[in-house]
Formats: sequence, C-alpha cells, structure tokens
Amino acid sequence: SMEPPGWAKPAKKENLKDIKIGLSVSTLNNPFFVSLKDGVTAEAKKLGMSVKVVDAQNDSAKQANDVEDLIQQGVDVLLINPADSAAVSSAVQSANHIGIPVVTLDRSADKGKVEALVASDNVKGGEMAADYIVKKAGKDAQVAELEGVPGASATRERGKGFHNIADHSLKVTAKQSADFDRSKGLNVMENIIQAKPDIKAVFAHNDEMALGAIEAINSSGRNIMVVGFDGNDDALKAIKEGKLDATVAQQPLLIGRLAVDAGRDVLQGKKVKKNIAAPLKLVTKK
Amino acid sequence: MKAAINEGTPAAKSNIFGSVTQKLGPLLGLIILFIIVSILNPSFLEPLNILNLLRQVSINALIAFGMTFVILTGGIDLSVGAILALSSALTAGMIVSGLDPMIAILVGCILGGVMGIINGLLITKGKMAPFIATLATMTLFRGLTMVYTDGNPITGLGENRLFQLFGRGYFLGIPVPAVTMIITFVVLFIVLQKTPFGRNTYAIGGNEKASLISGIKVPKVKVMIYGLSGLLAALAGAILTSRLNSAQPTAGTSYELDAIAAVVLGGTSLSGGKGRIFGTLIGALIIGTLNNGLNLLGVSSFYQMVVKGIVIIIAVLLDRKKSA
Amino acid sequence: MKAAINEGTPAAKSNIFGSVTQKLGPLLGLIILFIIVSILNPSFLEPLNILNLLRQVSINALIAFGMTFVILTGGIDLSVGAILALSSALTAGMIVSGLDPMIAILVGCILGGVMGIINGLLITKGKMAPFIATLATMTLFRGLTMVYTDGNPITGLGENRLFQLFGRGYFLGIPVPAVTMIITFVVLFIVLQKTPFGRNTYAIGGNEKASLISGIKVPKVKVMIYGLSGLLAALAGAILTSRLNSAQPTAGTSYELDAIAAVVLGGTSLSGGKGRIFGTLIGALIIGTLNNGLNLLGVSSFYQMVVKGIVIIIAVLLDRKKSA
Amino acid sequence: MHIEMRNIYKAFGTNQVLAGVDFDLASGEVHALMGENGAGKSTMMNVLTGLHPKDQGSIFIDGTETSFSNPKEAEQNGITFIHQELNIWPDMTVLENLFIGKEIKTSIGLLNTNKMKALAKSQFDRLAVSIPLDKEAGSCSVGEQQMIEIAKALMTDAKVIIMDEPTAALTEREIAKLFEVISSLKKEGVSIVYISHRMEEIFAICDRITVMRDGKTVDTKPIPETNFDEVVKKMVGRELTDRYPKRNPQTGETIFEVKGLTKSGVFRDVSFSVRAGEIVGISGLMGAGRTEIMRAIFGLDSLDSGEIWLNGSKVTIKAPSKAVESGIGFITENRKEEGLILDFSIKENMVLPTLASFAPKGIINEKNQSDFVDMLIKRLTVKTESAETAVGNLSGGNQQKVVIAKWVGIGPKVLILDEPTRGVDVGAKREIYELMNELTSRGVAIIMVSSELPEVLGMSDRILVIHEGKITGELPMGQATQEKIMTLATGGQ
Ligand SMILES: Nc1ncnc2c1ncn2[C@@H]1O[C@H](COP(=O)(O)OP(=O)(O)OP(=O)(O)O)[C@@H](O)[C@H]1O
Ligand SMILES: Nc1ncnc2c1ncn2[C@@H]1O[C@H](COP(=O)(O)OP(=O)(O)OP(=O)(O)O)[C@@H](O)[C@H]1O
Ligand SMILES: [Mg+2]
Ligand SMILES: [Mg+2]
Repeated sequence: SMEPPGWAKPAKKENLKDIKIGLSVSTLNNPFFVSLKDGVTAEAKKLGMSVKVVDAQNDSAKQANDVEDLIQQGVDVLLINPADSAAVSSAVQSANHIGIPVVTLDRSADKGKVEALVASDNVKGGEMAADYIVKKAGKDAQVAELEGVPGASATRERGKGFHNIADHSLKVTAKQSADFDRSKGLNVMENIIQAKPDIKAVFAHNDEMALGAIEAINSSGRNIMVVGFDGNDDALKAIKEGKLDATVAQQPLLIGRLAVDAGRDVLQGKKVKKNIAAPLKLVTKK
Repeated sequence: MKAAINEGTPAAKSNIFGSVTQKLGPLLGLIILFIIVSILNPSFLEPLNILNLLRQVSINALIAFGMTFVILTGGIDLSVGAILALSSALTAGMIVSGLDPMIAILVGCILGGVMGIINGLLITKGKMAPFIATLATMTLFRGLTMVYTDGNPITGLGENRLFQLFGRGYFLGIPVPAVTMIITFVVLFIVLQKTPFGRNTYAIGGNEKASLISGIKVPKVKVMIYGLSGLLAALAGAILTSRLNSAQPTAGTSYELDAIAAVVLGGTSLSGGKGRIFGTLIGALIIGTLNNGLNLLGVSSFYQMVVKGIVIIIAVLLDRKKSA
Repeated sequence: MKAAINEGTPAAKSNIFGSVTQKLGPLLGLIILFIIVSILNPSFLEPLNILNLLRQVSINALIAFGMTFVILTGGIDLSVGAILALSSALTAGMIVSGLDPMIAILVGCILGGVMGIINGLLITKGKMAPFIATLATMTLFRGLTMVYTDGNPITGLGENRLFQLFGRGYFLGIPVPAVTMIITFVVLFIVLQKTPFGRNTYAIGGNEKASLISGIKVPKVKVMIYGLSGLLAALAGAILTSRLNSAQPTAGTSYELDAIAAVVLGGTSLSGGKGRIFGTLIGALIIGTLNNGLNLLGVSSFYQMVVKGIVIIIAVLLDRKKSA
Repeated sequence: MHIEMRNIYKAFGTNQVLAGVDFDLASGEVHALMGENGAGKSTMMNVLTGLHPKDQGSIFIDGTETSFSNPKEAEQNGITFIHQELNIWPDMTVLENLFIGKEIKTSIGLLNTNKMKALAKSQFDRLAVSIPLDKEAGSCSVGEQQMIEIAKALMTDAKVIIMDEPTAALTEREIAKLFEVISSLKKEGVSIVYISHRMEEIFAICDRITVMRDGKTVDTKPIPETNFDEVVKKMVGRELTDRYPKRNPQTGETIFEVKGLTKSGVFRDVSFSVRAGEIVGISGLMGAGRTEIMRAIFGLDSLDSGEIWLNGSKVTIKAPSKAVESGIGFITENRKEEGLILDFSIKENMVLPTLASFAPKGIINEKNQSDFVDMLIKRLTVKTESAETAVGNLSGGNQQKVVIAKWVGIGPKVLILDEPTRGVDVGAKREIYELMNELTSRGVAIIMVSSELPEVLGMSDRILVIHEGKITGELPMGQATQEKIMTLATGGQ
C-alpha cells in the first residue's frame, strides 16, 4: 500500500483559529534562506500564528523526514522551500494524503498538489545578469562564470538563464564551480585570472562567490566587472562602495511574507494564484 | 592511560556481567532518550511517528550495517555516501532508459557491490589504508556521479507501482524501507554471529596476522566485506531514489559520518574485533530519534548540531565508563 | 596482506635507499605534476601564479602541519574545519565589538588551541577514540558557530592595515600567508625533528604502551598535540578571515579531508609513528597544484573530482610500491 | 641498595595474582626468581616499579617504606626493569630507541645527538654489540632487540636491574656476554633480579633463588644449598622425573620434502625431507634464517625458487590458507602477535583454522564446536576455568598450549613448531614434549626450530643446522652434540 495504515493517521483538526505553520527550509547556511525564514516568522508573528521551522541542510532525504516530522506535529499548513523540486514531490504527496495544504517557496514541486508557488524566477535572473553584462562589457566580451554547488538547483537554473543569453551574445571562456563559497570564489577567480587574462566580466551564481572574486580581482590589479546574485547585505554594501558592479537581488523577506499570506488564504478558503512572483531587481551602483 | 595496559583486566567479570552491559548499554541509552523525548512531546509516541521514525532510520541503518562489518575488521569506509549517489544515479538512468525498475534496482545494487569491491582491492592488493583508499574513491565516485548526471537530478522514473512501494509503501502496515531494514538486519545478524564468515570478520579485526596464519583468506574476506558495504549503500540508495522519485547527484553527502556514528554509538570499537550489529541498529535508532525528536521539539537546526555533538560525547563516555 | 607481516623486512636496504625514496617520493610526484601542468598551460609557471599557489596552499598546509603531529601519534582530528570556523567567527566578533584586530587574532588562536585541548582531553581522560571524539566536536563546534553567527557571515571588520596585510599583503614580495606558513613550517620542523617533544610524538605513535612504560607523559603530549592542531586551524582561520574580510559560518567545511590527504600524500602513515612534516608540505603543494592547475586548464568541476580521486590513488599506490 | 617486599597482594579483577608474597634483595647479589607461568613473577616486579599499584603490603627500600607511582620514578631512584615483553619502537632507529623518554638535550632544549651517540657507542662496546645505531629497530632480530633493551637499562646507572627472561631470545654467545656484564655489575655493587625458566642459567650465575607458586613465595635459599630437583619440585608442587620424555620414533614414509628453496638475501638452496612420525630439529644461531624458511614454506613470504612436495606430489603454497588446506600447521615463535587473538576466547581461538568444518550447512554448530574444544582442552591440559575465558588472560604457558591445540585440531600431516617452548615453564614444557611424542606416534611429521640446544638434542630424531641461510650440516640423533651443532652453526666445518 502507498498509504500509512488508518490507525496511524493523526486525528484531523478542524479548528482554524490558532494556526500552526510548518516551514521546511532547504538550508540555513546561506543568508538568503535565513532572510526567507525571517520573512515567514515575522509575517506569522504579525498575524498571530505560530511557526515550526526545520532545516534540511540541503539534503532532500532529510527534507522528506523533516516534512513528516512537521506533519506529526499537527501543523495546519506546510510552507516548503524545496532542496530539490523533483525530490520533494513525495513529501508533498504525503502532506496531500493527510490533507494538509502545501505552499512552496523559491522552488516548486514536480508532483503532488501545491496550492501556490512563491518565487523569484532564477532562470529569469540569470538572463538579467547576462543582459547587463552584454550591455556594459559589450557583445562577445570574454566572460567567466562562477558556478554554485554542482547539481544544486540554483546552480542549474541561474546557469541556464545566463547561458540562454550568453551563448549567443558573450564568450564564456571560463566556467568553474566555487560551491557558493566565498573563499573558493576567491581561489578559483585567482586561477581564472591567471588562465584567461582577457576576461572582461564575471557572473557569479551567488553574492558570496562574487565577493570572493572581487578580492581576487582587486589584488590582481585588473579591471573586471562582477555581477552577483541574491542581493544580500554584504553585496549591497559592496555595490554602494563601488566594489561590486551589480547583483540580481531577490527579495527573500517578501517571498516569506507572501507565502504566509498565501497559506492563510488557502486555510480560509480563499482562492490563491498558483504562481506568486516575488520581483527580482537588478541592483547596480548607478 | 593505565587502561591501555590493563586491557582485558576484569577477566571473569567481563564474561558474565560485562557482556550484558555491553549489549544493554546502547539500548539503555535509547530507552532514556525515548522517555525524555516523549515527556517533552507526547506526540512522539504516536503510531504514525514511530512508523516515520522507522522509515527515516532505515537508510542510515542499512549503510551502518555494512559499516559494522568494515569497522569490525578494523577498517573504515568513507565512500558509502558517494556509492549511494552513483549507484542511485545509474539505477535511475536505467529506469529512464526503459529497464524494469526492479531489475534496475538489482543491477544498481550489484554495481554498488562492485564499487565496494574496488575499495576492497585497493585496500588488499593495493595495500592502501582504508581511510585514504575510501577517501579517494569517495571523491572519485562523487565526481563520476556528477559527470554522469551532469549535475542534474534524474527524474521521470515513471509510475511503476512496485518501485514506488519500495521507498514509500507499507507492508502489513509497516513502511517498506523499515521492512527491508529488518530483513537485512536478521540476515546479517545470522551471518555475523553464526557463520564462519562472521567469525572471520571478528578474527581479522582482533589480530590480522594471526588470522592470516590460521588460514583465513584475509584479503578475500576483506574484499567481500567492502563489497557488502557498497551493496548495502546501493540498496539504501535505491530506497532513497524511490522515496524522492528521482536520483539526486548530491545524495548521500556525509552519510558516512552518520553511519560511523551509529556503529560507534552501538558499542563497536573503531579498532576492530569487538562489537555487534544489534548495537548498530540501536545506534541508528538513537541518531534517528535525536533527529526526529529534536524536530518535534522544535529545536532550531543550529542547536540540533550542538545537542547531537554533546549526546554523542556523553553516550560514548558512559559506554566507556561502563566497560571500564 | 603480505606487506603487513613483512613490514620492515628489507633491513639493510631500507636505510640506504629506502629513506631516500621515502623523502623523495612525494617530492618527485610534485615535480611530475608541475611539469605536466606547465606543459599543458605555460602560464602556470608565471611568478604571479606561483605566488597565488603559495597563498592558496597556505591555509591547507597550516592545518595539515597540525594534522601531521596528530596522525604521527596514531590519532586523527576531524574537527579542524569546525574549529577554523568557530575561532574565525569569534575573532571577527571581537573585532566588530572594537577589539584591536591583531589582539583578536591572538585571542582567536588561543581559543582554537583550547578547542583542540578539549579534543585532547576527551581522547586521553575520556578514553574516546580520536575519530569519534573529533567527529562529535566537529558537529558541536560547527553548531556553536551557527548559533553564534545565526548562520550569517560576520562583516564590517574595518580597515586595520595590519589585519588586512595578514591575509592579503605581501612581505618582501611574498604573500604574507605564505610567509606565515613557511615560518610555521620551520618552527614545527625543528620541534618535530630536534626536540624531545617531537621524539615523544613519534614514540607514542610507534608504540604507545611502551612509551607509557618509558615514562613519557602520553596524555600530556597528546593533549598538547591536539591543542597545537586546534591552534593551527585557528591561525588558518585568521588568515581566511583577513582574506575574505569576513567570517563565514560555513568556512572550513571538509577542510579536514584535504588536510588528511596532504599528510598521507606526504608519506605519513595513518597508523602513526612514521612520517615527516616536510612530506606534508609537499602533499599540500600537490593538492594545491592540482586545484590550481585543473582550474587553469579549465577542467570542469565534475572532472576535477574524478581527477583528484585518481591522483590520490595513484600517488599512494606508487608510494607503497616504492617502500615495498 | 636493599629492597624488601612484604606481604604483597595484587588482584586483576577477580584474579588474585599476588597473595601475600615476600621478597628481599640484598645489595650486590644476583637473585633468581622462578616459578611456573602465571605464578606472578612479572607482576611482582611491576608492582615494585610502580607500573601496577599494589592492593596491600609494603615495600622498603634501604629501610624506608617507599611506593613508586610509575616506572619512571622507580628508574630515577635507581631501579630499572628490562621487561619480558620487548618495548621496541620498530620504526625508530636503534639510537632513538635507546634514548626514548630520556633524551639528552643541549642547553637550548634541542636534542644532543652527538652526545647520545657517544654514550650509546660506549654501552654497545661494553656488551660487545655491533648493531649500527641508525638501523631501524624493527629490522633487528629479536636477539638484537633484546640487546638494545639491555643496553638501555645499563645506561641508567641503576643500582637494581630487574631482568625478566632476558635470554629467551639470545644466542649462546650473546648470553655469555650478558653473563660477563652481570658479574661485572655485581662487582660494582649492583643488585640483579633474574627471572628465567632456564635452570642451567640460574645455577650458573645466581647467588640466591626465590621460588613462587600461585602468587606466594614458596622458599628463598642460597644457590649452593639447593639443587635442580628441589627447585622444580617447589615450583610445580610435585616430582618431575625427566625433562625430556623418551622418544620412541617409528618413522614411516617421507611425507614432506622441500627442494632448493631460495629467497635472495635470506636463504638459498634449502633442501630437506621429513618422514611420517619423525621430529626434525632445526638449529642455528639467532638470525640464521630459520624462521624465514618456515614462513616461506607456509606461504607467508614469497619464494624466489624451490619446490615443496607433500605426500609425493608437488604443491604450490601461495598463502597460509593453502598450507592449512594441505595439512600443514605452523606454531609461530611469537604467540601474542601471530599466534593468538587475545580478545577471543580459548574456544574461538582453537577452532579458527577448522571453522568451516563446523558449519557444513553454513551455520556454525555450537555443540560440535564445544565438544571439540573441550576435548582439546583436556588433551593439552590447558589450565582454565572455562573455554570461554579470553586467551589474553591466560599465563604464557597456557597460551602456548592453546596455539598448539589450534593446530592439533586440524589433524595436521606436517607440523612446524618455531621455538615451541620459548618462555614456557618446565612443567608445561614437559607436557608440550609429550604431546609432540603423541603426535608423531600417530604419524605426524614435525619440524621443530629451536634455539635451546638441550631441547633440540632431547627431542629431535635428526638435526639440521642452518648458518646464514644455508644448511651446513645434518646430524642424526646418536651423533649430535652441543659442540658439533655450534661448529656447524657458526659456519665452521
Ligand atoms: N595487566 C594484567 N591484567 C590482567 N591480568 C594480568 C595482567 N598481568 C598479569 N595478569 C595475570 O596475572 C597472572 C600472573 O602473571 P605474570 O605475568 O605475573 O606471571 P609470570 O609469573 O611472570 O609468568 P611467565 O613466566 O609466563 O612470565 C597471570 O594469570 C596473568 O594472566
Ligand atoms: N619481522 C622481521 N622484520 C625484519 N627483519 C626480520 C624479521 N624477522 C627476521 N628478520 C631478519 O631476517 C633474518 C633472519 O631471521 P630469522 O628470524 O629467520 O632467523 P632465525 O634463525 O629464525 O632466528 P630467530 O631465532 O631470531 O627467529 C635476520 O637477519 C633478521 O634480522
Ligand atoms: Mg612473566
Ligand atoms: Mg626464529
């Protein structure tokens, strides 16, 4: 059988008054997701709901367990920030079996019933970054790409968007992973500069790597433009100081807030949009 | 430090009394943990949660069973997480290309066994230290996974019912992964305690030279054991593939550490020759209960790490005290 | 398996010829690697790149120096990466709250030493296996880092020039981290080869029981060595903090594996008692050259893992062959 | 220095090892300490030097009650212990070994290698030892390692030296040198506690003897007032008529033969054969290569060339498992490292080579196994409460019996015994010899490597002498004498 035995199912709750939200985050080792979580908790607090947060540490298997544990705690609505959209499906389906509504954040689920997806479009963001580089560095400029953790969805989507444009408008002559990590971004960038001295611009899949790349570029004395992704505090500060050229800023706090609102609406029987977009914006030094 | 010299001192005692506490030590720990968690959050003991717990534990337990054999010989296998990922990717690849999922799982497990055998050969024929041999293959297998999947998860595994049941279904009300784990446990328990192969495993860990001289085919046994470890990692990978309905290239990252922790919490000595697989089952349940319980208690993931570190230290220290 | 039993058989030979190849083996490997990479991409040999390489290597090398002492005693330290992160976060926290950065670094290093001493005490007083003790503290220290930083990097470390030079500056044209690494190497080389403390380190790894009987204060030496390992990890952390101008909560993840690989590639035996710190320096350079070279050659990160795994296997196998 | 130990008690767990021993050591005497394996000799000395704390009793040194908390402290007070188990660091050089824990430093705290070298040299000269100081200790022969330990002890300027079976691994020549050193130490007023199972040595160099049994001192007497038989009787509690049982060989066909065994640098062109029911003794100096030949026959080391024939057909033995399958057993010279799994029970150790035969259907039959082990325990008179006792808790002699039982259990056609009675007390020795007789009477071919000439002479039907890896001679039973063997062993004709 694909369903838990009847005797094991929890008693269903009808009371909508004190709503308990379950939030499963893909990771809290990254300021972006920390902000996303903060957005959820702040909004929930405002609305007087309680939140249980679990952290999957980027492991889809742990996320499946986490969601089960949240269901066990009798949450009324599940906000899931999937570590991977395919892998999260079965967790969504288990929630569906029990009848708990699911809202996903930042990434969707391939299968199962999801009431709403609140996300900024990573593919779109990658395209925005590429467009900006084409505009500033010129068509067919040599660029480098600092990729995130191999296999992570952000890596794939941002890379995909970037290449949608870059493949015909830019020359991506170096493409290396720096694992979303600042110190690796620094080392890898040092080496790229060494190998490809004619690089004009770098697109980093997140701000951490971009900030690492800046350190490498500064000490090499070259002039290379850097575009990051996420818009975290450090990056925004670096843009203000003129160190970083641009970042594709997401609005994690907003994503969190919108997700809570969507969850509330579903529980109150209101209709919600399937796709709720949190706008991306390209932040530059102007 | 004197203990090092007095080793084996409580001669008579250790047989009558020692072996009882050796067996009960970890179990006692588990029971205490159970009591604490269920007092703090009664929903822990609800049937569904216990079923969840069993399912959650099954993957780590399967890997840890293989790791028990490896550690009993005095070795270590750091590559299990990477084997899990690679075999899972290969299995998914076969399913996508149209092979029957259950046959794909079987082939995947065999491939996992082969990867383990490669470890075994590096260690025996290549005379590499297990730590470094499996550290290298960990990197290698993980790299191959990335190359094979191009860093993308493999999805579209179809709707084969048996395959879905394998990771997500229930058999007589018990989650199928838990059933798999229990059957594997019983088989391996018998192998380890009741067969010459099991005895040889202990012997090699107890004194490898003496084992060799006693006519035990030490290299052969070791290769088989690393093969077993790879096979079980692949089996765990198959369950994960079914649960997640996809193969994740990053699956299994740092699972080796959880498996080793389960083995050690279960009272098996890292220097080999001493320990039992029942302890490993308990060890895996302790780790699973911690994960599950801390989630239920709403402890933030940062504090969860702190708590887990402390619990491991306390558990091992208590075990040492008892056996001292 | 035969090697285990024949150990040390080629009595006379090993003194004249063996010790030379033991010293030269890893160095030879490094030279071959250098030649291959520079043929494939001549820019590898440019002075700026060599300076980069030295700077990139310095962090792993510093950690690996401490790891060499630990491994020589037959132990292992899995917590170095977590100590690096925690001490780096604490240092950054002190700087942000207004302490003089250089004093903060000093205090941070001492705190790292204290964390190492905790490891040492768990291992000696608590009689825990080093693997499991440092596995537990790895989780614990990493958790504490997360709790302390709330998962966010600590920034705003100001513009203190000395502090910036520490990770990013040059001294007589050589990157300061490389200078730090070289000075540390010289000091530790003398400690290990020319002082009773160093002798004791080898003795404990060679025969712990006999060392104890010979009046070596084994627990004290061990605690000091784990303390040293923690201190060096913290020093590496301080360099990283300065280089990145911030403390990253996830810094140092899996650095322990790189450090262990450097030690083993340098020819030090994981079972203790045999090896040299010069080898570790070479080992760290091999790993650094691989990372740097594969980047320069534009090898995709997936294949980088595959290549690294294979290189480690080949290097260790060749080393075994030579010493067999 | 005058030492007095009074009414000492010491137990390990429930095992009461010392139960009220008294012992006194006068200044400048050589005092023999004898007793069966497990009588508590080593333990008593470990208590004296502070390795193990005593449970009860008192120790007086020059009249003042003293209690050392560790061996280092004892050493600083002039009491040095050469342990029965060698304390060697195999990967370190001879020089490093000599100074571990007491390195000489320069004024700035660095190692003073020159000074240490000079000191080591002078000590080695005194012992007439010529081991290179930069040789790895692990590649030294057991005898050389023993000499390193002795030199190390002499360097401490001790007033009391405890020697726990120092000659177990020494050659006649080295033993002679050691005895010279002992007598010169005696003249300097150094006292020596001399523990040994070799009766001849005791009567050759000791002034007084103390016999222990079951953790108590039975008697202390000046050597001239006692004799061999009395000592043995006190040790084992009964008369022991002969040290070597009568051999009554009934040899059959040649069942084992080796031809031209060669391993370059170790041995060359070794050929010999053994008949069913025959004991072939293999003699030679320490390091002559006897053990290496046996290891190669057993498949532990590789051969460069040569053939092994068993029951008239040629066999290739690439691994010990093959040797065991062919019916060859090998009792190694080093029981703790190579013979036993110390944490395993007696039972588990004894069935190790025969496990598969107890599991015809894959599952081990515990009952059959226990019956088999009980039979072996009885037959070899292993002294133990139960078959479940961990082997590590047995005395040396009983451990040796377990190793032998393990190989008797496979029903061997050929049994190789390498130093079968090293460190074994007279009583147990005699039992081992009787067992060898019993085995040969049932047609087992035995190859016995031994460094104890009386043993070789007492038990062999034929003696082969090895010198530097070559067989230099063969002596049939009736014609062998100590002198003839020594001539062949040193390469003379
Ligand atoms: N560290 C220890 N822990 C437990 N038991 C021990 C320990 N040391 C010795 N024993 C036990 O104490 C008893 C006496 O051992 P001891 O080594 O003193 O005998 P011995 O007279 O020196 O014998 P041998 O002639 O074989 O050397 C033995 O039964 C032995 O197993
Ligand atoms: N484990 C070992 N490691 C290194 N060298 C060894 C080892 N065992 C023996 N040797 C060396 O091999 C040579 C032959 O030693 P072997 O032990 O075969 O001699 P033996 O005649 O049996 O003497 P013994 O009575 O000491 O066993 C010696 O030079 C010895 O130093
Ligand atoms: Mg003794
Ligand atoms: Mg020998």
